[in-house]
Order: sequence, then C-alpha cells, then structure tokens
Amino acid sequence: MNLSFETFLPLAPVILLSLTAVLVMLAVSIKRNHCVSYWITIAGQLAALVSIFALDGFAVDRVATPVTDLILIDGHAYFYGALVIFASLVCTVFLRNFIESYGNNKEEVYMLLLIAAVGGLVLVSSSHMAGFFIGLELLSVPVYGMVAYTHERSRSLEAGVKYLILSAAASAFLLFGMALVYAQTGTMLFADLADKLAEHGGYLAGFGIAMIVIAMCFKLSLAPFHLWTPDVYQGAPAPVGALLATASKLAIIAILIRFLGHITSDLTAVLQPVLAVIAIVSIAVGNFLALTQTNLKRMLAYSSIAHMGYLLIALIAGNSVDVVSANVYLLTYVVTSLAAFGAISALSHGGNALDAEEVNHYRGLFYRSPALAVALTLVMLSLAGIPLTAGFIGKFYIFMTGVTTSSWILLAALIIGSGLGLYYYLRVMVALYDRTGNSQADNVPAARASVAIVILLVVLVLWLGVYPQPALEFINTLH
Amino acid sequence: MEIAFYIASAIAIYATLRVVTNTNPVHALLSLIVSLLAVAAIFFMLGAPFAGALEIIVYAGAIMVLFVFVVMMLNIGPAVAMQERAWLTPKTWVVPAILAAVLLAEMLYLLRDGTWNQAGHTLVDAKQVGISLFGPYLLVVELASLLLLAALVAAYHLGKRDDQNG
Amino acid sequence: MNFLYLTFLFPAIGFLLLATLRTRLSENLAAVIGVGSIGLSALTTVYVGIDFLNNVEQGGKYVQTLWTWMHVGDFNASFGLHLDGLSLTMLGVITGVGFFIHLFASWYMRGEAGYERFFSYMNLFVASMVLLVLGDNLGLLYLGWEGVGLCSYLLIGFYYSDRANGEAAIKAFTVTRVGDVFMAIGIFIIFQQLGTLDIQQILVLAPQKWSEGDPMVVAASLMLLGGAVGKSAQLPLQTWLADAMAGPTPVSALIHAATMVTAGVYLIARTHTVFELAPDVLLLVGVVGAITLLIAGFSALVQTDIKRVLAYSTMSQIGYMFLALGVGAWDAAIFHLMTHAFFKALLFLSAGAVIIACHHEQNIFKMGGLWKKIPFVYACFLVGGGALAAFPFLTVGFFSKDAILLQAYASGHTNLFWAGLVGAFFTSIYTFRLIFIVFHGEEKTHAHSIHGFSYWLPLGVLLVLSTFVGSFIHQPLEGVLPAFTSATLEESKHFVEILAIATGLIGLAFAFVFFWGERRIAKSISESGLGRLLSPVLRDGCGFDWLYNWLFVKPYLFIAAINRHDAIAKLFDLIPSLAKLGNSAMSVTENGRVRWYATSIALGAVLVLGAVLVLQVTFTH
Amino acid sequence: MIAIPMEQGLAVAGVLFTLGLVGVMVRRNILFLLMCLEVMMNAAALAFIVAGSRWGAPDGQVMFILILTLAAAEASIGLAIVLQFYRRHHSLDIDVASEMRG
Repeated sequence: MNLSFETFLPLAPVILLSLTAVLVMLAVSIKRNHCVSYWITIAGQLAALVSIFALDGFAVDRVATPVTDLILIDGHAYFYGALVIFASLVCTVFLRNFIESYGNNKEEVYMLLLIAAVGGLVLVSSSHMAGFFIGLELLSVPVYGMVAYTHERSRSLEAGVKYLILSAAASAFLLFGMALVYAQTGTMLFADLADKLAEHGGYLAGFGIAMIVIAMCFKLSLAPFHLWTPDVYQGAPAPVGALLATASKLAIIAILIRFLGHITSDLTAVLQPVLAVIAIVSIAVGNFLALTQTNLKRMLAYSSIAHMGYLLIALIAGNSVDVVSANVYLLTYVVTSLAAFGAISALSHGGNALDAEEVNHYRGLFYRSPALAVALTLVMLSLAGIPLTAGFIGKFYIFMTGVTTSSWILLAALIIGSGLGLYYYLRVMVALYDRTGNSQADNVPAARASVAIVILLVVLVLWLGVYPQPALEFINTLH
Repeated sequence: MEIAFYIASAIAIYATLRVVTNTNPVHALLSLIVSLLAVAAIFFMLGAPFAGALEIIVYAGAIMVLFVFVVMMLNIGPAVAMQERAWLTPKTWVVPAILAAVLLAEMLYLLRDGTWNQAGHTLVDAKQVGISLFGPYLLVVELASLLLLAALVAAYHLGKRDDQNG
Repeated sequence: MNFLYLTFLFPAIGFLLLATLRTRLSENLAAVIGVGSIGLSALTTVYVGIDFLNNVEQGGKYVQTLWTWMHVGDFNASFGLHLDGLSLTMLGVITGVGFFIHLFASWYMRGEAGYERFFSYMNLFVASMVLLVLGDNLGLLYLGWEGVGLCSYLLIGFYYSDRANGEAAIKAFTVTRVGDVFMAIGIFIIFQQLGTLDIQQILVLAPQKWSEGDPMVVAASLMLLGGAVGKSAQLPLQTWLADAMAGPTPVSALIHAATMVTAGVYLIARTHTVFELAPDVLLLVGVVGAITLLIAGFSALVQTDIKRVLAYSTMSQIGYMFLALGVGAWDAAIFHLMTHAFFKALLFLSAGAVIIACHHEQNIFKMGGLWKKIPFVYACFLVGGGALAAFPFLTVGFFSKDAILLQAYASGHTNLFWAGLVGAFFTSIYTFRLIFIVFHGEEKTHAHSIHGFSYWLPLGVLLVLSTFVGSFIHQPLEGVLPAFTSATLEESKHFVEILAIATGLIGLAFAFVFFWGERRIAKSISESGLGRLLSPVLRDGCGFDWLYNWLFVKPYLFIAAINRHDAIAKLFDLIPSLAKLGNSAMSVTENGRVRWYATSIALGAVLVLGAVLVLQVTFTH
Repeated sequence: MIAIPMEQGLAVAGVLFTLGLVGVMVRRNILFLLMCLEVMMNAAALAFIVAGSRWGAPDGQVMFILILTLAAAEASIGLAIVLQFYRRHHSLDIDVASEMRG
C-alpha cells in the first residue's frame, strides 16, 4: 500500500479538525482561557469548511476519490461533510454564550465538539464497516460527555446516563449486525457487499443488516427506538441539543443512504415494508406526543421523531433511495432545527439550573426581543412546512417522491402528520405574541452573537423557501 | 478436541448468567472476568491468539480493574446486595426474559438453517494483524486514538467533584 | 424593461417599511414612504412603457422570469412577469392614477388615527394589483386577486371602531369570496384540462384542446365569469360595492372605482380565447353587464349619499365594460376601463374634497350651493360628471362610451345596444341630479374653502385627463386582443353617435327639469304612491339585499339555529379527541425509566428482526 | 486450533448478547448496567473473531481491537458518570434518574 501526501489530501477537513482539537488541548494545558479556545475552535472549523470548498470547488464532474479502503470522498461526502461542519460551527457559537456563565471548566466542551465533528466527517465519507463504526462512535462518545457536561444540573446528568446506556446498547446491536454480515460475506467493504451477498447465500447477512438498521433507527430516534429522545434533548444543554438534532442526524442519514445503496435489491425488498411501518409509526408517535407538550425542547424532540419519519419516506418509497429528496429535506431540516435550538440557546445560560425551555419562557417574547420572536415564528412555520419557508420545499420533495412512487399510505401519514404538526407549532407561535401571560424569563437578555446567527439562519430558511432553485440545482449535481 | 470449545462456551455462558443475576457487585465482576477469560480461550482455539491475549490483558485486566476500582471507591456494603435482591423479583424478569428468548430463538433459527461453515482453520497471528492495522486500517487506528482522547476528556470533566476547580 | 419588477417591488417595500416601523414614523415620513413608493413605481412604469413601445413590435410582449421557485421532475413552478399592451395599459392606470390618489390621500387623511396603517394597506394594495396584472400565470394572478381582496377588506373596515363599517367590510369580503371560489374552480378546471397555468400557453392550448362550445370550456369560462362578477360587482354579486363606501374616500377612488373592481374586466380580456370558445358564456357576459348597468342606473337615481351615487355609477360603468366584452368589443372595453379610471377617480376625489369642505357630511340633501365656495372642485365635478354622462366631444367618457355603443350596435346585439342607450339616459340624469343638488340651489351648510398642493395637483391632472385630452392616449392593444370586425361599422357610425348625443342631452334636460331649483316635480313624484313604493326599493339597490337576505342569510341562520349543537362539528371533534387519546396513550410510554426504554428497544428489535426473517424466508421460497 | 462450525461460535455469541440485553432490561444498578453493556460488546467481539476465523482474515481481529477501544472509552465515561451520580443521589438506582418524562 502506497500512502503519500496526495492520498490524504482529500482528508484535509478531517485532519484540520483533529489538529484543532489537539490545539485546543494544548492551549488549555498552557493556560485556560475561554476566549482563546473558542476562537481556535471557530478558526479550525472555518478552515475545514474552506478546505471542503477548495477541494470540491463546486465541481460539476466530481470524481469519487477513495482514501484507503475506508473512506470514499465523493459529492455525497462533500455535501454532508460541509453540512456537518456548518452545523458544528453554528453550535460552537451557541455554546460560547451558554458556557460563559458555567462555573466549571469551559474549554473541554470545544474539544468534544471538534472530535464529534471529526466523527461526523468520517461517518459521511466511510465506505467500509470499520469506518462506519469508528465514525459513529467518534460522533457518539464525545456527545455522551457533552450531554452530561453541565453535570451540576441533575437533569443533564440523567440525560447523560440515559444516552450512554441506550446508545451503547444500540452500538452493540450495530456491531453484532456487522459481525453477522461479515460472517456471511467475508467483506466489510460496502462496494463488495452486493456481489458477495449474491455469491454467499443465507439469511445471516440479512439479519445482520437488519440489526445495523435497528441501531441506525435508534440513533435517528425512529419509533419504537425513540423513547430516549425527549429526555436527552431536554436534559442536554441547548447547544448540545442542537448538535444532536442536526450534525448527528445528518451524518447518520448520510451513511444510511450510502449503506442502503449497496445492498441487493432482494434485501431492499425485505427491508422496505419494515421501514415503511417504522416511518408511519414514527410520524404518528412523534406528532401525538408533541401535541400537549409545553416544554419546547421536548416538543422539538418529538417533532424530530416525526421529521425523521417523513425523511424515511424518501429512503424507502420506490425501488431505490431517492437521494435528492433526502438531501433537500435534510438541508432544510438542519437549517431550521439549528435556528430553533439557537433561539433556545440564546436565552439559556449554563450557570442557571434550567434552560429557557418551557413555552412560558417565550410568552410575549415579541415585546421583549422582537427580532428573536419573529425569527422563531418563521422557524415554527418552516417546521410546519408552510409555503415560502424552507420546510415546505423539503416536505414538497418528500411528497413528490411519494406521488411518483405511488406510496399512498406513506403519503397519507405525511399529510395527517403535517396537519397534527400545525397545531403544536402554532401554539408556540401564539405564545410568542401573547401579551397577557406572565413571563418567567423577563430578566434573561438574549445573547447577541447567538441571535445574530439565528437571524442569519432564518434568512437562509426564507431564502431556501422563496428561491430554492440554486440549492436544488446544486444538490442535483451531487449524484 | 472440539469438546474444549464447548466447555469454554459453557463456562462463558454460565459465568455471564452469573453476572446478570448476581446481587453482589464484586462477585459479579469476578464472574465477568471468568467469562472474559473463557471467551479469550475461544479466541485462542479459533486461531486468533493476538485477540485472545488482548482480551485477557486489556479487557479482563484493565477495563475490569477499572470497574473494581470504582466499586471500591463507592465502598458499597452488604446493604446493596440486599437491595439488589429486593429488586430482582420474578416480575421484573418475565418480560425481558421472554423478549430475549424470542430474540435468541430468532437467532438460533437463523443459524440452524443452512450449511455449516468451518471456522478456526487458519491461524491469523499478531504479525498479520499488525500488517493489517498499519496498512489498510491505518486511518482507523488514528481515529481510535481520537476516540480515546474524547473519552479521556469527557471522563476527566465528568468525574470531577463540584468543589474542585481548575 | 429590465426594471419591470421594480413596479411591484417599490410598493412592496413601502408596505414592509410602513408595516414594520408603524407608529415610529411621523405622519410626514409615512406620507413620503407611502406616496413616494407609488411615485417611484409610476416613474418605472413610464420608463418601462416608453422602452416597451419603442422596442417591442406591435402586439409583442416582454416576459421577465423573476425566479424559478422549484423545478421537480415535470413540475415547474416559475414566476414571471408578462408585459404586453393590455398589462401595460392596466399598469399605467394602476400606478399613474394610483399615485395621484395616494398624493390626494396624503392630504385627505391628515390627522386621522392610523395614518401609516392606511398607507401600508394602500401600498400593499398597489403591489397586489401590479402582481395581478403582470403575473404570467393564473396562480400569480390569483395571488394578486386575493391580495387586493384582502386590502379591500382591510380598507373598507378602516374605521373599524364603528360596527357598521366592520359589517360592510365583512359583507364585501364574503360576497367577493363567493366569486373567488368559482374562479378557483375555473382555474382548477383549466389546469386539469390543459396541464398548465401559464396564461400565454393557455391561450395557445385552449383552441387545440377544446372545440367551440365544449362543455369543459363552457364550465371553465362560466367559473371565471363567476370570479369576475364577484370582483367587479356585477349581477348577481353586486351588492357589496355600495356598502364598501364605508372606507375612506381615496380608497373608494382607488380600489372601488379605478382599479380593483375592473379586475374582472381584465380577467376576461386576459383569457379572451377561452371565452371566445364559449360564445354563449361570452354573450352572458354582455347580458350581465347590460342588466347591471340598468339596475345600478335606476338605483343611482334615488341615492342620497354622495358616495353611494358614485358607487352605483361605478357598477353601471363596469356594466358597460362587460357589455363591450360580451359583444367582442375588447379594446373598447379596455378603453372605457381606462377613461373610467380617470373620471371616476376624479369624481371620487372631488367628492372627498366636498365631504371635507362640508365637515364630513355625505348626504347630498344637506349640501347645496357649493359652487361659490369651492369653484375648483365644482369644475372637477362638472368635467368628471360630464365624462360620466358622456357629454359630447369635450369629455373622454364620450369617446369610450360611444365606441362601446357603436360596436354593440354593429355587432348585431341590438338588445344590448338599446339597454346601453337607456343606461346612458339614466346616467345623464343621475349625474346632473347630483351636480345640481350638491352645487346649486340654496346653501345649507357652512362649507369652508380648501387649499393644498397635494389637493389640487391630483385633481388638476385627473381633470385634464377626463377631458377630450384623455382620449389621445393610445392603448397598445393591437395584436393583444382580437380586433372588432363588422361590416356595418362605418355606416352605423353616425346613427349611433347622434342617438348617443341626443340621449345624453335629453337626460341632461330631464335632470334640469326635475332637480334644478325647487325640484317640485321630483318631490311630487317621490311623494306619489308609486314613488313611495319604488324609491326605498331602488335606494337599497333594487332589493337585492332584501332578496339575498331571504334567500341565503335567513335560511342559513335557520339551519344554523337547528344545528345549534353542531352535529357536524361533533364529527370533527372526533379528530382532536382521537389525537388526545393517541397523545395520552403515547405519553404513558415516556415514563423516564431507562429499563423500560431498553425494553422497548428489545421489543422493537424482536419485531423488526422477526419480520425481516419471515420476509426473507418467504421471498426466497 | 480447533475447527468448529462458525454457526456454533455465532450461537455462543448470540447467547451472550441476549444475556447482556436481559441484564440491561432488568438491572437497576448502574454499575450492573455497565457490566451488562460490556457483556454485549464482548459478544459482538466474539462474533467478529468467529467470523474472521471463518475467512482466515485479520479483519475480524482488527474489529475486535476497535471494539476494545470503544469498550474502554464507554467504561471510563460510564464510570465517571457513576461516580458523579453516586455523589449526587447517594444511590446507584437508575430509576432515581427519571425526573424527566411525559
């Protein structure tokens, strides 16, 4: 095997992020300074983002570049990689204000965040079970630490315990599944999977792939593997919730799309009805649970369950994965979710016992912080999928996938779920403009940097909703 | 000589059963170590001596010792064993046991169906594993170091007492 | 022409500024933004118009694709502006007349509460109206259509503290909504049949897809007509317009006289190919126009509110436009649309000035002898009224109405022609009745004189446009709308012209006899038995309100009373209760216990793996 | 070196895996939960070694080493949380941590 500089060039974003993590560690060991660590983190991620664009250059004719057997850098990897770094960059900004008032060590969280971002990057570009596994764990293990980071809050600790135990159990499922696939096929390369599956008959690999899918469903919080989601979202610091809801979900969808693209059509036919049921149950469960929820974080958690259900439609309707629909949907979902969690982050402080998570905190927000309230309104509209917001475009794509593949039952679930969703999103919006209610959070000033980023994201939401064509065309060139 | 494999398997399963059902943390840990050693024996039999050695050194050695340390730090007395016994009522066992039994049945059905494939026919020694690790799997090794770094940082932060600073 | 989009953008920005800054703006600043945005829009229109006329050949068009919203598979949602002679004419009327009305309003509304609210609605209205006429597809047109409806509703109810105004707004909204539903159905039919909403494509595809009189094209055009009569206050959906006068007078001038109410005419002209494929429906358009113009003319005769007189005259003038459309006199209809916008805006603004001068008095019988106090307004009223009554040669209204009557006659629909002539007669009577009562006779109120640049400039400009000068404005409609052809056009020209002039003058004479001075004859008629019977009916718009009240409102309330406990809602209540049931069932699962969570994962795993196993086995066997 | 059918090795791994899973579902003591997770990981590792030995390739053992890394990482974070948890609640009962629900 010949390893040279050129071999590793496509890995520049990964290397840059890893280096940044080490740099932060060195900076901390010399002298603890929140500001320095923060800016190193920001600079590192910006450099990684720039390197992705420099490497990709919005190329029209992308060539898939393998780096050893483990990693395959192609348009898919670039797209999701850029999104992962973008999400973690935004989370960094949210974290700064949040962690500033936290009494304990502040700087470690940035290291954990950077390592999680590395994990995300590896995950989206892996083409081998080993890369898949190590990427997933790199993405999960730091997040255990981040969820429980504010362990002085008992809820944060509780969320950490829950996430650690259940996620580790899911990892065990993933590993066992991989072992079964390997046992039957003798390969862990995605590219060889289909051939070897056809060559070596038996049910072992199918069973193993199902176990892998179960682990993925857990991470994507799809029913019935979703129960952990609200507790973890609620207990985790708001910026970490943002990371969980976006970067983590993104990377896992990316690898799932790639993985499912390599299995035989026989197995796809087996998995499809199962996943269809999961999608429908997720949509129902997520929306039902969100209906009466008064805690914004939990509501977002439930809504993310439903959203992942919608997304699954793109993966299973028809004979092959509708990658374009999934990409469009994820893009819109990530931007919107980041803004939603950003609004919560902007009003939350690590030093307080709780985040600004009850809907009551937001009652009459419009009269205290009009910009944030308007932004949050638009975010809710986008989550509900109202036209001229990003959410509509995403949902429309899913809808088109359903129509073109005649998946009427899935479509019905999508429509009914969206109808239910409107109810609880609107309720939050009403609270924002409610002058009568007493507010519990009059004295919490919104963090300026976070608000600025939220507004930027909302502009993006509107732009994607009003003029999505450039983004859509870009996504169409990816595959 | 296949009998050795079955014996080791039986020991592993029995020891694991003891881990799951035991009420005393230290006893459970010891059972777990026994189970790990039995599994290590299976590794050796299947021609994976390097993995077997690591299983003993790292798993049974390092990780389990970590557990033992924590058990000692917490200084858990006999009250815990009493408590555990009270928790482990048949009622709590029924549903999980049925679920696990069904899962196991599914797995065993899967394994029964089909032809036997021989395992343990080739010795894969440390050298081959090493070449593999630092050849095609080089990236994974590097990334594993990041994983450990993350765990280190997280454990350092989470394990800190509230009254400690810096 | 590249700046075409600015005609929409300026009012839209004006609206956003006014709506977001709200009370933070001073009155002057609000006026500058509100009027300035329309002014810029009008300047852009002038620039674009000159560019268009110089660079695009006759009957040509300019299409500006603003953006492609989405392009998924066969689905292509792109937004574009379409400029041709017809939309340029409309655009000129909207921004030009709109600008002067805004300017006037900045004077008229001064000191009123909600000054900036008023201008924000007005700007939104202009933006929507521009969208309506420039949109290149029916979807965009419908968006503008609903936008102007919304603004109309908001502005009729502008003085919302008075309950009657709110009710008038709701009435306008409800009645036009009936029309809008028809229109939406019409659009659906067209899309279902032709597979496109692009107007130009529809015009091309319609004759290919449908033969003349095809049931589908009849249905589509009928539905579009339903939308048009709702918006343009024609029979049978005309009842809302008179009540809509509850809004501020500039609103009546802009929305309920010059622009929005003519949107129905525009819609029919825009989709003329569809209507030509359904000749019966096209004739119906003319009949609707004829009946409306007669009924509205009768009603106008007995109104006592200065604005209601003008409202009924508006209905009747739009009736003429419909009549023109019905006989195929497309360009005559659009010509009348434009001239009507000039003189009716002039009349409404003058009426506004009169109302201000008389301290917000609107009853004409409490005015009188005003010509000495406000001579300039009197002059405006004379010219505007003359144009309305088609006073020969001097006024613009004569040329446009004469064209309609001539083409109606030449087309062979003589019934429609005679109806138009009778209407012209009544128009002349009620117009001069209004002028005689308001400006002559004894002085009943102490009117004060009025001044101000933003008061006389709009009136002055519209005054000039309402004289014969306005008829020199060329409308570049050749090639956009089918030309009117008739063998008898030339020979009947003098006959019709003489008849029309005579009718107008006889009407004037009648008005003089009845309403000049003591008005004895008029009083004796109204006090006679027939007069007592008829005049209340006529005053309430020929009893349509009464009829609809009995036909729709009362039965509806009756059914509503029977269904007080709302059996249907019970059915729908099932949905929330089902949702609640689902919610409480699911909430039980979120009990916060990790062991249960792990169990659910195991349960899920057992089910998924079992299903996969079974499916695998069945698929391979 | 003992040649056995791979399926039997996998069966042993399966049994260990389900035993671990039962433990996760049943036990309330966090310490035991962590041990049961180790059991599950170990079962997966065994499955990999068995599979690797069927193909006579080192990939199974490489995966085993990765699993070992993960097990160590998870154990260290888990035990840190156990310490923190015990300090806060003076108990290792996982059901104490069910403040969030609904």
